[in-house]
Amino acid sequence: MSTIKTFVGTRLTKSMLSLWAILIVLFVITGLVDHYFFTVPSIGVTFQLAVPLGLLAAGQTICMLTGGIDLSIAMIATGAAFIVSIKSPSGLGMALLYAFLFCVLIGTINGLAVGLLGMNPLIMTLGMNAVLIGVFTVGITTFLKGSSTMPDIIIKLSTATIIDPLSWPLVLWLLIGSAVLFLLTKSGLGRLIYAVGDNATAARLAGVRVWKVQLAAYILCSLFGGLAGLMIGGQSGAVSMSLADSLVLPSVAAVVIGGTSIMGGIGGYTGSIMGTLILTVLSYLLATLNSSEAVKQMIYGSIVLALAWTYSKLTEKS
Amino acid sequence: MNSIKLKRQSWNIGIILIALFLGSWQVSRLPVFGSYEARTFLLGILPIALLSMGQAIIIIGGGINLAIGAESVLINCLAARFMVDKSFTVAVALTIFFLLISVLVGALTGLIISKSKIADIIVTLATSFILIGLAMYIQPSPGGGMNLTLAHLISGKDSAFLPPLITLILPLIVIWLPLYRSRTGIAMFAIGSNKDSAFLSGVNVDRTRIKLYAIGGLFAGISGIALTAITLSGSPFASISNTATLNSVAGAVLGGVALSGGVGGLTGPALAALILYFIPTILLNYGIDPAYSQIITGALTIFVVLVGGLIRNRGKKK
Amino acid sequence: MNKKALLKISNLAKSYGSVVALRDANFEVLPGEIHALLGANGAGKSTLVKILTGVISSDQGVIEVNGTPVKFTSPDNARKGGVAPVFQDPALIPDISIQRNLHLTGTNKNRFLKEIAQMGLTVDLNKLASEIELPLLRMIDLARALSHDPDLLILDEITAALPVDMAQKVISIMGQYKAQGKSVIFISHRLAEIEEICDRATVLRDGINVDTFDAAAGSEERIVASMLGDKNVSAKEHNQRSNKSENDILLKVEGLAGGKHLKSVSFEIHKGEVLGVAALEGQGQDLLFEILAGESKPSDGKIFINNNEVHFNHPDDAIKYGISYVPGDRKTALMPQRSIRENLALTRFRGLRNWGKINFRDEDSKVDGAIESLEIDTRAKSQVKRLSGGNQQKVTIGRWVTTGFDLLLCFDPTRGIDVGTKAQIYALIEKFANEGMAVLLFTSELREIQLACDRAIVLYEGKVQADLEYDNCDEASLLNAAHGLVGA
Amino acid sequence: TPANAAATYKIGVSNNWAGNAWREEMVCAIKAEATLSGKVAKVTVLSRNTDSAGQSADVRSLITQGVNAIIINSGDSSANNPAIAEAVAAGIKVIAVDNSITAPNTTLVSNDQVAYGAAGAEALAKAMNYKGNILYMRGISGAGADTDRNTGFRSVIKKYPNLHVTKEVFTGWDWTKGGQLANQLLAPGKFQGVWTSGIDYPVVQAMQTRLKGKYIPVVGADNNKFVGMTASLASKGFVGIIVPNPAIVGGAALKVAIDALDGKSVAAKNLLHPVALTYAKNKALIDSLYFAAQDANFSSTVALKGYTTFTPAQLFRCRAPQDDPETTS
Ligand SMILES: Nc1ncnc2c1ncn2[C@@H]1O[C@H](COP(=O)(O)OP(=O)(O)OP(=O)(O)O)[C@@H](O)[C@H]1O
Ligand SMILES: Nc1ncnc2c1ncn2[C@@H]1O[C@H](COP(=O)(O)OP(=O)(O)OP(=O)(O)O)[C@@H](O)[C@H]1O
Ligand SMILES: [Mg+2]
Ligand SMILES: [Mg+2]
Repeated sequence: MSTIKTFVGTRLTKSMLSLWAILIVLFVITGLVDHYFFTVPSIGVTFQLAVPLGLLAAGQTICMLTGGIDLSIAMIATGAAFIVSIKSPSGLGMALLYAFLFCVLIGTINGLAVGLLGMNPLIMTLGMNAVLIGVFTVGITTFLKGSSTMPDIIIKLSTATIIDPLSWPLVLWLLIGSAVLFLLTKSGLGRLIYAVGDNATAARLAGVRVWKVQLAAYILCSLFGGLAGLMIGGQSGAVSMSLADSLVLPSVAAVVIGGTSIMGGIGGYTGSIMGTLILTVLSYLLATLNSSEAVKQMIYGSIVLALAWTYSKLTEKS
Repeated sequence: MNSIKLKRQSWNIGIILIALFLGSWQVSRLPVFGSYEARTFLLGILPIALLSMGQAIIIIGGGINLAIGAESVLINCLAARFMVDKSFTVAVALTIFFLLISVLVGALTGLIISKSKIADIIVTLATSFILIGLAMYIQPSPGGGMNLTLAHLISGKDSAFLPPLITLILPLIVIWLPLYRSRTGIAMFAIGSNKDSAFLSGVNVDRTRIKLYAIGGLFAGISGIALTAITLSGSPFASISNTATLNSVAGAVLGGVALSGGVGGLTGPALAALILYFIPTILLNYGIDPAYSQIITGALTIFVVLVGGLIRNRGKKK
Repeated sequence: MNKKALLKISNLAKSYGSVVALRDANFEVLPGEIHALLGANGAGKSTLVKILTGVISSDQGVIEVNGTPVKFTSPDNARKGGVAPVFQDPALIPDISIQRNLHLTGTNKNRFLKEIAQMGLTVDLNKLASEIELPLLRMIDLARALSHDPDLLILDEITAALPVDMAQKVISIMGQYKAQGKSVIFISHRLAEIEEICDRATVLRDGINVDTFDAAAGSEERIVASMLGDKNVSAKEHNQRSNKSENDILLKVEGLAGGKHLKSVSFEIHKGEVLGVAALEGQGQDLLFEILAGESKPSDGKIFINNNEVHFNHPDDAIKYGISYVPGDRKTALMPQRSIRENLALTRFRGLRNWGKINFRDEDSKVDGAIESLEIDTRAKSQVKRLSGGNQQKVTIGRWVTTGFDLLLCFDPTRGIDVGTKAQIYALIEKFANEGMAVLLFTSELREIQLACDRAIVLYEGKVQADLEYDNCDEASLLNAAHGLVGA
Repeated sequence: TPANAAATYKIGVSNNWAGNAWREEMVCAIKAEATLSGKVAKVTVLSRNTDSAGQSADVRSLITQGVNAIIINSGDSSANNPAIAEAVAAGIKVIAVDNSITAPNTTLVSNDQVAYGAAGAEALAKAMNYKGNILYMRGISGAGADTDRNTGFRSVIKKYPNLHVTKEVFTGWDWTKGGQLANQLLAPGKFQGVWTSGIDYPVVQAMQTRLKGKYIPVVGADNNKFVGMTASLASKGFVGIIVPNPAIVGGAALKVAIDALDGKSVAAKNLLHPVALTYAKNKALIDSLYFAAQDANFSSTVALKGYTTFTPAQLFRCRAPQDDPETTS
């Protein structure tokens, strides 16, 4: 179908191939360094651990396609986990409802500020992040006191395998991933997300209420963030202030490595999925290396930079 | 003519008024206010003020440096590691050498951004990992020191508040003023304002960007040296660099630097650091959980950018 | 040709990736001559200017100034070598003052002020460039170039953004400049200007100089012929439709005011009518279009559609009433990185109701229909930014073909478009009118009014100065009214 | 208004890490003990997430407020030294709590971290029958306590040739990160024991899914949930090794501060000596350490002999002397 061709396009296919190549190379290197990595359960676990990053990247992809960015996503994730943790005694359903209401609330504030008030997304979400850190730091000794573990069901759902290497989180990712791909390539909102990121004035002149699109993008991003937060909480069994801290920068990096422009209007979730897998294998590789934390940091930074650079050169030429 | 200048200064005047208000509030809470207390203020704001100034230069040039905190931490660790137990002359020589390194690190960052054509945010996110890794490698655990004479020259001793004041103001006079007047200075505003026009006006965009990142790096370096003089120690922690980077962005933005580039100066960011310092201090002294200060700082940053944006947009309406 | 050439260009070539902008350009500029550089959009004129002034470097070729080969490495460098350009895109930095802009290019302030004064203009050097309106900004750009006392002045479409009076000023400045024995390369799509002032003209086509000749009056045909090559289609004669006056009134505007310039504008458009709008620069015509498109709000006045008063808060409201808007700057209407299809189909998703699954079958047929009826060249369809200017303009109009409309607001749709494409666009407008839709058309080239419109209004000092029937829409009458010389 | 007319001392507290249950409890212990001492008029707590420059500023801020003693939990062993030297010069007693500092003329009150590392390692070695692979989960690279614990841990492990540290990771003392690492690294047969720097219960939780309920010994601290798991999972073959790291060491620091202010001589180093507990040997003690109503990461040690006098209820109330007098009973 011509639509699919429009979206995949020769440009994307070429770069997608290079992403695959990078992933496979990293995969093989990791397997060579740590033989255990090539076992089926280990691959299953690696995929599982990629899911929270993949969810964060989904939200980040949507935001970045509109030309925005959400740096409050870590505290949104943390907040959702805190809320589920504190509310779970009154039933999981209620707890989830509260958590997602919280996500929608923050997403709405971010979205309205960016969309209606014209706030710079970087500052808006950084500011929001600071506000949320403050709120939860106060909360941890007051209204959130005692929220430090996750309900068992969530722990199961974020860790349980069905048959190796297939696990519940992976199934969830497959479902959500397909939904995001559908949204971006086959829905009207998807078209508008690209349109707003590429040229918001053009979109408005074409009759699009740009702020509604941005609002939708930030709410979706928040929801994905919250979901990721629950999954991180479930996978670690513990909730803490810095729950998703270490995933914010990777969530941006995964999207960029996957070919979505930080200026918006071009890219897609397929690339972000590849970026997520690459970064996950990379951090596994670094975790297996018996080098100091210092060296690991340097390697991580260098590789992310090299990947982004290679990718931008690859796409520039074609 | 005067009214135009006044309009452009109104931001700084506002900042000064707020800082004065908060300052007198804080002073009124103290049992005594003398030169010791003045020095306490100055030491509290010195590193972050310098960092905000460095960030401001880069933002005015249309970029952003999310590795500026890491640059400062790196120089802090280098200085603390190699200056401990050194004579005054050697320490001065080393200071100059390390400042050169900070210039080099900045220039290299600018070079990578220019050559790779990757967004600044992404490049500097990646380099922040590399630089922190380097800092951890150089100074694996907190410690080290600095020649005391030099430290006192930079940060004063007991009630000597002049040295830190000079450390704060000297870079403004020696680096910023000449820069602002020079062709490079205009070029800096030019590339931040409109890269294409700047190019057509004969500005070498890449070279100017590299210079800006180098000068931004220099400010980060001075901030790192000041930190060493204040703490007589090097602290290789990523959390420190992240907080410092976020504060530097907040400082620059509160100081009237437009994130879109091309607008702003360095006096504003220096003064804004004062505000960022007073808010938590005042709250702490009232026995209010200082986490609230994070909420206030975040909200204030959002608010200021919002108002600034509205004012600027109104000015631009035909 | 016994005079020694001031500038000689031989075998110049430049490619952007797979796009060949310049293939093999050769020509000479003599001392004391005004040399027109002509060509369809994308012929490579601006590319040539940029190479000449050291903004970009050529892939091959030689540039000689006064017989010695030169290679300028930057516009600065070129200015020092006696070549000063005014580029097609404004080159003043928006966020810094004019004074600092001058400093940036090493321009002498007093000299600059002298040039500005000679133009009969005044400039506050402390103002930011962004605080100054475009026409004045272009004149500042020109004065800055003149301040460097160049032997060769290069003006790339400087008149495109200028009102008639200012364009005239530029032409007289060129005349004076020539009188001093200096030379000018003048680029413009307004053929009348070429005939008025230029000595010789060189026509570029597909990056090759295809013709050079004396630009005397009446050389228009030769220019058009060589610009278009075998694409040559003579501009079609306008067929005046007869029955429009009996048609119902579609849109009526009463006492519309807004901004600095619009005071009280009233007029009406009938169904099936093309109403031209003529005005000098800065008469509020852009705001008028924006108000009718729902993009700006009027401070006073009423808008009626089919005799019902309407209020627009957002372009969407106007679209709901069947009003579509093609803005003057096509960059504001296009999503450069998206495909032709997505650009054409954009308006289909404006309501929340259409946020769901896309009906691809329906979209295919609408989009293909628009591409066909507008004859859009789809070779580079995956990203609109790779299309040529004319094709981009067609996409901005084509968007409304896919959705349908009652009234099309076209603001200077042919600005910077070559003759062939212009003819296509006017044919399209005529077709719309024949199908019963109305078109409100502003054009900065007055003689186009009679090519495309059934009737015209002229704006002056915030009011409709004249409402002219087709027969009275000749350039002279329009110009008189535009200067306020004829009472309404 | 102080509850007691004899109460004259003003105590300042500088804590560089907030939003952390352990540190909160530490601060509460200081407040509760100060209230009970009857000698303290006011406790000023400057507790926030901050870097060394920020903490130095806090210390100076306490100096300008005229406190008599400063209890500092320092984020950096030496970075606050200049500020601390100014405090000492102003005649203020400086007591470092939990994290040691290198500034001269100061007093340390802390767990013996070298002993902490060694005690857990010794008990773990025994539980592993002195052979097998250890997953070694440390705290923050470069932090003083982490370095000391590593010294203790290594000194024990190197005695046993058949024990191997096959994986060494840093949890950053973050519960979530610790849990994630455990989830990623634990696999059947890969390790025979885990040493954690107090990030314990998420590791046990990960075993339930990753090792399908086959438990291997884990060294943890006196965190409430870990204590509970040690007791409840003992019947399923889980060997939990508890090495207490009491948060109420803050109460001890307060006591030492008052002694110093009273002119009594105090030792430069006041160390608690942690002992490893297992359910097999210390069943009653471990059962008494579990507080069902408290948080998962509540530090369960609620009394330190010779140092603290508060009851658990007084600790939980977390009142400073200047707070509502009627509740200080
Ligand atoms: N930076 C660029 N990258 C890629 N292609 C370019 C670039 N600049 C120009 N081109 C292409 O080079 C060709 C010549 O462009 P140029 O701007 O010189 O045309 P022009 O004759 O000035 O047209 P116009 O009358 O529209 O100004 C066009 O096909 C254009 O699309
Ligand atoms: N960067 C590009 N990549 C692919 N195709 C391109 C690119 N730039 C231009 N083209 C194609 O080459 C053709 C010629 O482009 P050019 O800009 O020279 O058009 P033109 O003849 O000037 O047309 P117009 O009069 O409409 O401006 C266009 O149809 C365009 O689709
Ligand atoms: Mg073209
Ligand atoms: Mg051109």
